[in-house]
Amino acid sequence: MAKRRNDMTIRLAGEAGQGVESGGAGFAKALSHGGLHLHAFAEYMSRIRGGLNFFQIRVSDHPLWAHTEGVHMLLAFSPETMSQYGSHIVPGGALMFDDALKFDHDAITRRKAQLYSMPLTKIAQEIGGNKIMANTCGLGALAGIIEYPFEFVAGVIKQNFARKGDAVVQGNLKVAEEGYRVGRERYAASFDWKVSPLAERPDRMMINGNQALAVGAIAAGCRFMSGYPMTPASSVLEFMAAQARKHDIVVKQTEDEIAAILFAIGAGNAGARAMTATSGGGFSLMVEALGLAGMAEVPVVIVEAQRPGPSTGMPTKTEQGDLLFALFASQGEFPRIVLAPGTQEECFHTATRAFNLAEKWQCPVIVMTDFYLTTMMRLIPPAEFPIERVAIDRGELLTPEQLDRLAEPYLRYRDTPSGISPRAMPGHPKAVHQACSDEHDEYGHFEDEDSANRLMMAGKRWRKFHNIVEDLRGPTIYGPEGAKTTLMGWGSSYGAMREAVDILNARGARANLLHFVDIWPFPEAKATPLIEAARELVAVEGNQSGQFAHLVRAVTGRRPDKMVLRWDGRPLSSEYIIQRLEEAKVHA
Amino acid sequence: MAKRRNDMTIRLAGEAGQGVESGGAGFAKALSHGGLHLHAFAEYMSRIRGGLNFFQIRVSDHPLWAHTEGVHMLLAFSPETMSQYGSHIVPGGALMFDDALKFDHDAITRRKAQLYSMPLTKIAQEIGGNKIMANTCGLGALAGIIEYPFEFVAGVIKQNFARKGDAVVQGNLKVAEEGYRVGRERYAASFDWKVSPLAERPDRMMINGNQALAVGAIAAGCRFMSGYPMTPASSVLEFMAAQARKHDIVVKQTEDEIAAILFAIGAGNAGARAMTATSGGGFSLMVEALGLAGMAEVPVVIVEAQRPGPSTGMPTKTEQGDLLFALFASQGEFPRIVLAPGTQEECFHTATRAFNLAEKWQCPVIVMTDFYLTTMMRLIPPAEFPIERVAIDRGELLTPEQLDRLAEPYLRYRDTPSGISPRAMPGHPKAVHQACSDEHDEYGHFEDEDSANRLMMAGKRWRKFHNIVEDLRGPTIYGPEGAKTTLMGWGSSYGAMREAVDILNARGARANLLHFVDIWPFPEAKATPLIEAARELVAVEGNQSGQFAHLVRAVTGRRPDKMVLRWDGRPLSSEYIIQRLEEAKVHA
Amino acid sequence: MLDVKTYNNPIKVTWCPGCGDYGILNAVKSALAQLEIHPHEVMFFSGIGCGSKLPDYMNANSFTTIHGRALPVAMGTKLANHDLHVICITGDGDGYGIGGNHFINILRRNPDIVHIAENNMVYGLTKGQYAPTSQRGFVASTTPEGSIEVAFNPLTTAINGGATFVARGFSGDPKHLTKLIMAAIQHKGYALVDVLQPCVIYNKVNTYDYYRERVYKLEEAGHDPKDRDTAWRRAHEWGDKIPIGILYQVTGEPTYEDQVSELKAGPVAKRTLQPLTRAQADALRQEFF
Amino acid sequence: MLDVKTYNNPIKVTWCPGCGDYGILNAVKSALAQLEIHPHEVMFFSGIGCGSKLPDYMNANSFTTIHGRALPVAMGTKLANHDLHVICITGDGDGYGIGGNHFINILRRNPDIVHIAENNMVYGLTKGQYAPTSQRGFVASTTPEGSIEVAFNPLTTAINGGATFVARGFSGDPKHLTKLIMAAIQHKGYALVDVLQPCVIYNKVNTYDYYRERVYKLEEAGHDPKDRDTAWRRAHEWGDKIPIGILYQVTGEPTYEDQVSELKAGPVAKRTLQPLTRAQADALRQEFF
Ligand SMILES: Cc1ncc(C[n+]2csc(CCOP(=O)(O)OP(=O)(O)O)c2C)c(N)n1
Ligand SMILES: Cc1ncc(C[n+]2csc(CCOP(=O)(O)OP(=O)(O)O)c2C)c(N)n1
Ligand code: SF4
Ligand code: SF4
Ligand SMILES: [Mg+2]
Ligand SMILES: [Mg+2]
Repeated sequence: MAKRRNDMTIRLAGEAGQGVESGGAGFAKALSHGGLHLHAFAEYMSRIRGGLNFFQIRVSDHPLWAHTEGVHMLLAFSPETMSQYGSHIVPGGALMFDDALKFDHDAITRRKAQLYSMPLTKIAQEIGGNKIMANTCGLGALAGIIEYPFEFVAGVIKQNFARKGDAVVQGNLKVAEEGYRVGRERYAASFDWKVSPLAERPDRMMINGNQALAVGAIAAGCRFMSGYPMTPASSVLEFMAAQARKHDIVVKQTEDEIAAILFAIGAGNAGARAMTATSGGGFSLMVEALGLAGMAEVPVVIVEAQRPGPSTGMPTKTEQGDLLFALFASQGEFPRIVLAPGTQEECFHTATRAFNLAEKWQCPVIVMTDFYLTTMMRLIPPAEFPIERVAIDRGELLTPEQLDRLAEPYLRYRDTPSGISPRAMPGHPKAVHQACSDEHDEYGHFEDEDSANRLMMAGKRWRKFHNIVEDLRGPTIYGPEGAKTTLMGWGSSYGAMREAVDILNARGARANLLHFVDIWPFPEAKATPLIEAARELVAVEGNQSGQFAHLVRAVTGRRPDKMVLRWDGRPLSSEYIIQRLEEAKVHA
Repeated sequence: MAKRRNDMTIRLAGEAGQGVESGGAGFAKALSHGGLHLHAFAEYMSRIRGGLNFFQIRVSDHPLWAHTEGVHMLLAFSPETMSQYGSHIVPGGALMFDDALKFDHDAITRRKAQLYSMPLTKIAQEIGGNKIMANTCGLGALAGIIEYPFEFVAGVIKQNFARKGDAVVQGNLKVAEEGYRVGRERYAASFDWKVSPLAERPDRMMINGNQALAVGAIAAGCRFMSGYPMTPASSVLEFMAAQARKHDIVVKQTEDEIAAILFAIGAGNAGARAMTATSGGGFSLMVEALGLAGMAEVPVVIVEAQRPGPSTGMPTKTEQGDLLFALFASQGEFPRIVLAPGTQEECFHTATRAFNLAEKWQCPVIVMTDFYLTTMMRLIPPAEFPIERVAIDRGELLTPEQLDRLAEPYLRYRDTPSGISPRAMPGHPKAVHQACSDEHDEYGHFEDEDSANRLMMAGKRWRKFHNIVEDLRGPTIYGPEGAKTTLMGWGSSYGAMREAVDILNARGARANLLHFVDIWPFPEAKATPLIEAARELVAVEGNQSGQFAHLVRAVTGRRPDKMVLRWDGRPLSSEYIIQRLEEAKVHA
Repeated sequence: MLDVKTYNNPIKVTWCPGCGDYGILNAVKSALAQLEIHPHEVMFFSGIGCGSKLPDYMNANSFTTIHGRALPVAMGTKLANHDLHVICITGDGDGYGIGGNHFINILRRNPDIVHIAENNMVYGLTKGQYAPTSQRGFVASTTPEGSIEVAFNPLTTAINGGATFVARGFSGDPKHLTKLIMAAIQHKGYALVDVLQPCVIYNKVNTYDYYRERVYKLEEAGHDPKDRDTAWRRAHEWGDKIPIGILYQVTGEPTYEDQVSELKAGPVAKRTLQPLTRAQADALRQEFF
Repeated sequence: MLDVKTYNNPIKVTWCPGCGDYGILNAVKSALAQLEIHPHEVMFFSGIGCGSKLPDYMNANSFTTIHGRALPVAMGTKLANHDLHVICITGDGDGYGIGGNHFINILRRNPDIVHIAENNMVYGLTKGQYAPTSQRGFVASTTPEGSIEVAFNPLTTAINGGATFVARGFSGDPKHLTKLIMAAIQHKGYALVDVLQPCVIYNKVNTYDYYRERVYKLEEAGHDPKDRDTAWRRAHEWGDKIPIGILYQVTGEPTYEDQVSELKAGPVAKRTLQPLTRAQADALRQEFF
């Protein structure tokens, strides 16, 4: 079989604490330095040590949008990885393992995977003097087998171990080199997938969804973040905490999620761009305060990183199961904006838009992500993150100078045609600022009786809701017009849908996709014609009931012809979509 | 103008603390003793003293289902009532007031209402020796003017003041009598509306929605209620507390609503029928625990008494604004049941059904009411509350005897065709009981990794959700088949819709209605044909966006042709519906 | 001193005649006037309840939040703009009951925030249910046989939890209360003023007379507010003698804001927002190479 | 004494090697065995966190609830069926942080519930953020410059709030811990056992060694657990010497369940459900005539 170049998936797998993630990240860096495109994602368990984790790298010479399900090389750090992941190895692929580990070899070979036994610990011990370097050895061997030049591995080792001193660097280098040599010698010939550096090797950023969101928030001038740890949202808070000093952002871990959103609302009302991030369980606790932000018209950005529910559910798995919850959470009716980016680039831009929209419309903005999107990484050109050129639009926030010139008494909730009331930061002598969770008059005083006042204030909020939609975008279209099949999805499924569309079109089965980032208020005018034009409409969602499909039908009346749903905690992939498409019966 | 008999609305209005409600209730009792049918409701402010409150009684010789907007007699205890409520008096109607109060008479007479000035305080002082009896005097005068026999007023005075001693009874009797005499003498001739006792005077219960719900809960064997005060739900907790001793119900006011629902979940899981009651704000705080009940499969009944939102909103007004919130609250997807009774009778039966459904399907059941339904009263034959004959169905709750005979190890989450896992109360030696908020295996142990287990457990819950619908009811139909116009509503709007249908049909404008108590899972099979058959479908809802209409469209595809919505904090009424129907444009 | 009328607004007060909240409103206004704090320099935060309506009756910045949640919203504002004087007004159900977790956490943080609790030992606005501060045995609509819980003691809890200023006032003695509120505002750090506030409608136990017979002033009793153990023991006194005044005060502890490095250059809410510089942007991107 | 294996189940424990939670699990099993409480007679409640997985590793009734909410679910169960022994297992973030309000309220109620808190002074399961019990200055992912809050002291808080039994154990001394847990189970009323539980991954300050050098046993130091003031002062001790053992215990206080009239006739969960009698139904309807 001819060698296949620059198109493979490598998975490192082992127990938590065995260095699966750091090893994987190091190898990914080595590949990236060779100009290759990467997609990486990890799966881990809700425990700190032991169990079963993996880090998976897909490598290619063209941009990648999603992972694929088949694995070409599985580098196994523990025996359990074999029973769990052996079946993921494609025919002809290989399992590499330390010969010190005991495996059920038969099970593997039965699946037509090759078995690459390597003396990793032995080399680490003998050459490096420390068996801790077995991982390094494995990565060296990996490079050897796929014939990826050693210099890139060496470069990363130098970079990563630099602060541990020269001895450590040299030790690891030697171990990696020996691993490289042995791996190549023994198995390079029998292994069909190869990776070689490209001629062009531009710098690209290796970034996941949470990081991209946080970078977007910082770029947008976020000045305040409060949160409470919850997988998979915690790393937003942690990244912001790490960056806080540099960008003068107040970052606060609070006693719970109720306090987290309320701190942010307090800061937002005071004039600081403010956000919080959580997952579904924490969002559940934020629901009452969400309505407060709606009623008091406070700009605040809430990141809702979904994971499979209900309740505690599957903390380290993925799902898109909270959409309808986010749309309707909290008592009563009030303007809110719900956005669901699908890629790292969109995470960045959605974060900056979220702050602008929140301040312009003076309402809560919910950014929905999920475990997969928040943790998966892609290599992306830095130009996609134009941090220094983001537009900052604070809407009708009155400047001190405007306030100085104020002629009439300041009305926090002035009734206006747009529904937007010019906003003063509290603290200016001309504008005493009263905000209120009770129904109120234009000033902000309690007025929870009068029918006419109610109609005015509810009408004002309603107008905002209807006007917001003009600032929102219709779906992204990818693929040929007038396709036979149109995949329709939202949020993190973008990559899998896009790759599925490419595959289908390559097979001649004309397909395209509609991907929604801007979900609520539903961009009806922009979306409906596209939805109606779809010949076979397929809803693709990471949940059990087809929540977005529900929304689309409620608004447009159109029912998808098929549904491709996934709710086993695993991310959608192009393979999954195509397989289900083929199986799918017409949705009853 | 000819006198109109037994068809009028009386409103008592004044400040909180002026005895509006007690006076009104007393007068209602006097009318009820004459065999008349009544509907009564109150409007009050979110304050304890002062402000503007009213208590309104509609009286008739046939059963009543709702209030009407026009007032025939306004008994005013404070000047403000005049400016606020004067416009509610129908032409020819009257405003009665104590001549000691100052009114803007012109404004009233301009509206063609009559002004009945009465020396209430003076009579109270002179005849009764205490001006506190002015209210009694006013009620006497009222009876005199509508020529309702004095004996019924006297009867209630004797009953109500009995425990204050004979002197108080006699004083009030004399004052009422003098009021009666003067009122009749001065104004009976000019007032067109009269009330006389009917021949049949069966005992009827004067009961509001919260009371009917609580009675239903007690009848159903509710053994545990926890709650946190919130208008308009508090009186459920208070009624249960008052009844606790008699029926051995543990009633607990907790530190907040989070604890309230969690106490109930703990009790429900332990085997006691358990409930909690709150309004939207408190329900917001219960959202996380709702998902726990869904995941752990714990039966619990949650009463959600709506009031206008968002946020604190209008605490003592009414709205149906929390429907979609209740349907989708909490992260992830799990079975829940949402029911929305429309009358006191339905409150009673819905409460008993709620407990049965919760135990049968082992899931949370949400009963949605609203301020109007919870506080409005009707006179209802006791046979409508067959407390001693309710069916109690605990579903697959294993008895100790069944458990004694258990052969296999007990599996709390056994996978079954129905999705229901036979339930053991914790405490039996054969059935160690483990419940879990994390995804779990059949035993109840954490299993938040395995894909196959996830599909089994999510599938089991999903089957429950789909099977529940067989126990749910389609809409009530009222009015002629094949009507030109079909009103469609849910919950508390039943009465107003029903009376609107009667009026429309009386006018020859063939109308009927579809009223939903059982909302979720949406009883698609039973409802869709009826919805599709409607010629002109009109959604009638007490909210701004048409939430039930959204749901109906999402499920059936049918969009209502018109919407009659109300969101000014006031209840729907037949007049409002008919007026809007005439104005309503086709819903865009 | 400013004119007290500076803080008046045209809103009609809706409290019952005789309610203890009137005395608190007057004391708050008087304290601000004496300290010459202008309406725009101060911001009030309250929850929901009778007492929480207080900010609505004042001409000053305010945010009436949701039931039980004044403290975290106030914290967010203080951390965004520490130039504002921040005063929280909570009921007892509101601030100590449903808001209990925020209460015990603000104690540990010592922000420069004043917290005035209108402690009527009952739920007023919802018509008379028992509260966490209700005395054991208190009969109310949800406790027809009397409460069977130990009453929540906000003062011992505050002292225990790390508060740097803990006082109790009585709304029947507004002059004394005014002084306490002034001291609380002047204290650098979290300052709790728990106020014995008769609810003339729903609390027939803890009335004006009840308190008038029992309260005594700590400053007249030679109490040393610097000693935590003494203060804690004193804060348990309830019954024939009820202390009012400053129970505990420790000065010199850093406030929360003082310790946040990001606030050294001034309130974050006041920074002009502009895109990062090229250098900053590059540094941020650099994290991902 | 029962065989400790009675409480074993086949579930694989997922704690890190060396985690302090192992010692607690063993102590719990051993205490139950010595007290001859069978798996079906006891019910465990936990929240979410590393420590909260404990009930999953035992053969006994349990309810793993949501993060921070074990106590109120346990209360509901206890009030529905007080025949069950109820034991709550919480983490420090779980039980004292997000669950803080339930904690201060259970103290006032004195149900016959045992509360074992696995206090590792860090958030374990979410990978090492600071916790309310973290020492001031604790550096973690969300506090890169160190925590600037006063650490939450569960023991003083419990004593202050009305707890009738307050103890501290150390998971590095499982024998001593077993005795404390037995005493807690035998105590009639709410009993807190706060356990110093090293998290070997995320807390590099409060390690086994840290504690071994510092802990001393109260019973060996002549401590009198009956005196609340002494106990409260002692509970502040932290630093060179850290007390373990029973800090405070008062007996004879009625439990919450004892005071609920409706429970006099036995657990409500065990009553057979049947429709009300005609007489009862009539009496209920009578309320509305
Ligand atoms: C989440 C939530 N639960 C309940 C309520 C209803 N509620 C309004 S005020 C109040 C309690 C009032 O008592 P307190 O805080 O002591 O204030 P007071 O009225 O006595 O001044 C309650 C329970 C609410 N508004 N929000
Ligand atoms: C409402 C909610 N917020 C956050 C989380 C995420 N979470 C899980 S465990 C945990 C904290 C763990 O710390 P601790 O309670 O101290 O237990 P430990 O893991 O240290 O034993 C958090 C924040 C959650 N599950 N639910
Ligand atoms: S009910 Fe009580 S607290 Fe509320 S306003 Fe009236 S007296 Fe004051
Ligand atoms: S992270 Fe810490 S607390 Fe959690 S299992 Fe590991 S050692 Fe124990
Ligand atoms: Mg109160
Ligand atoms: Mg911990």
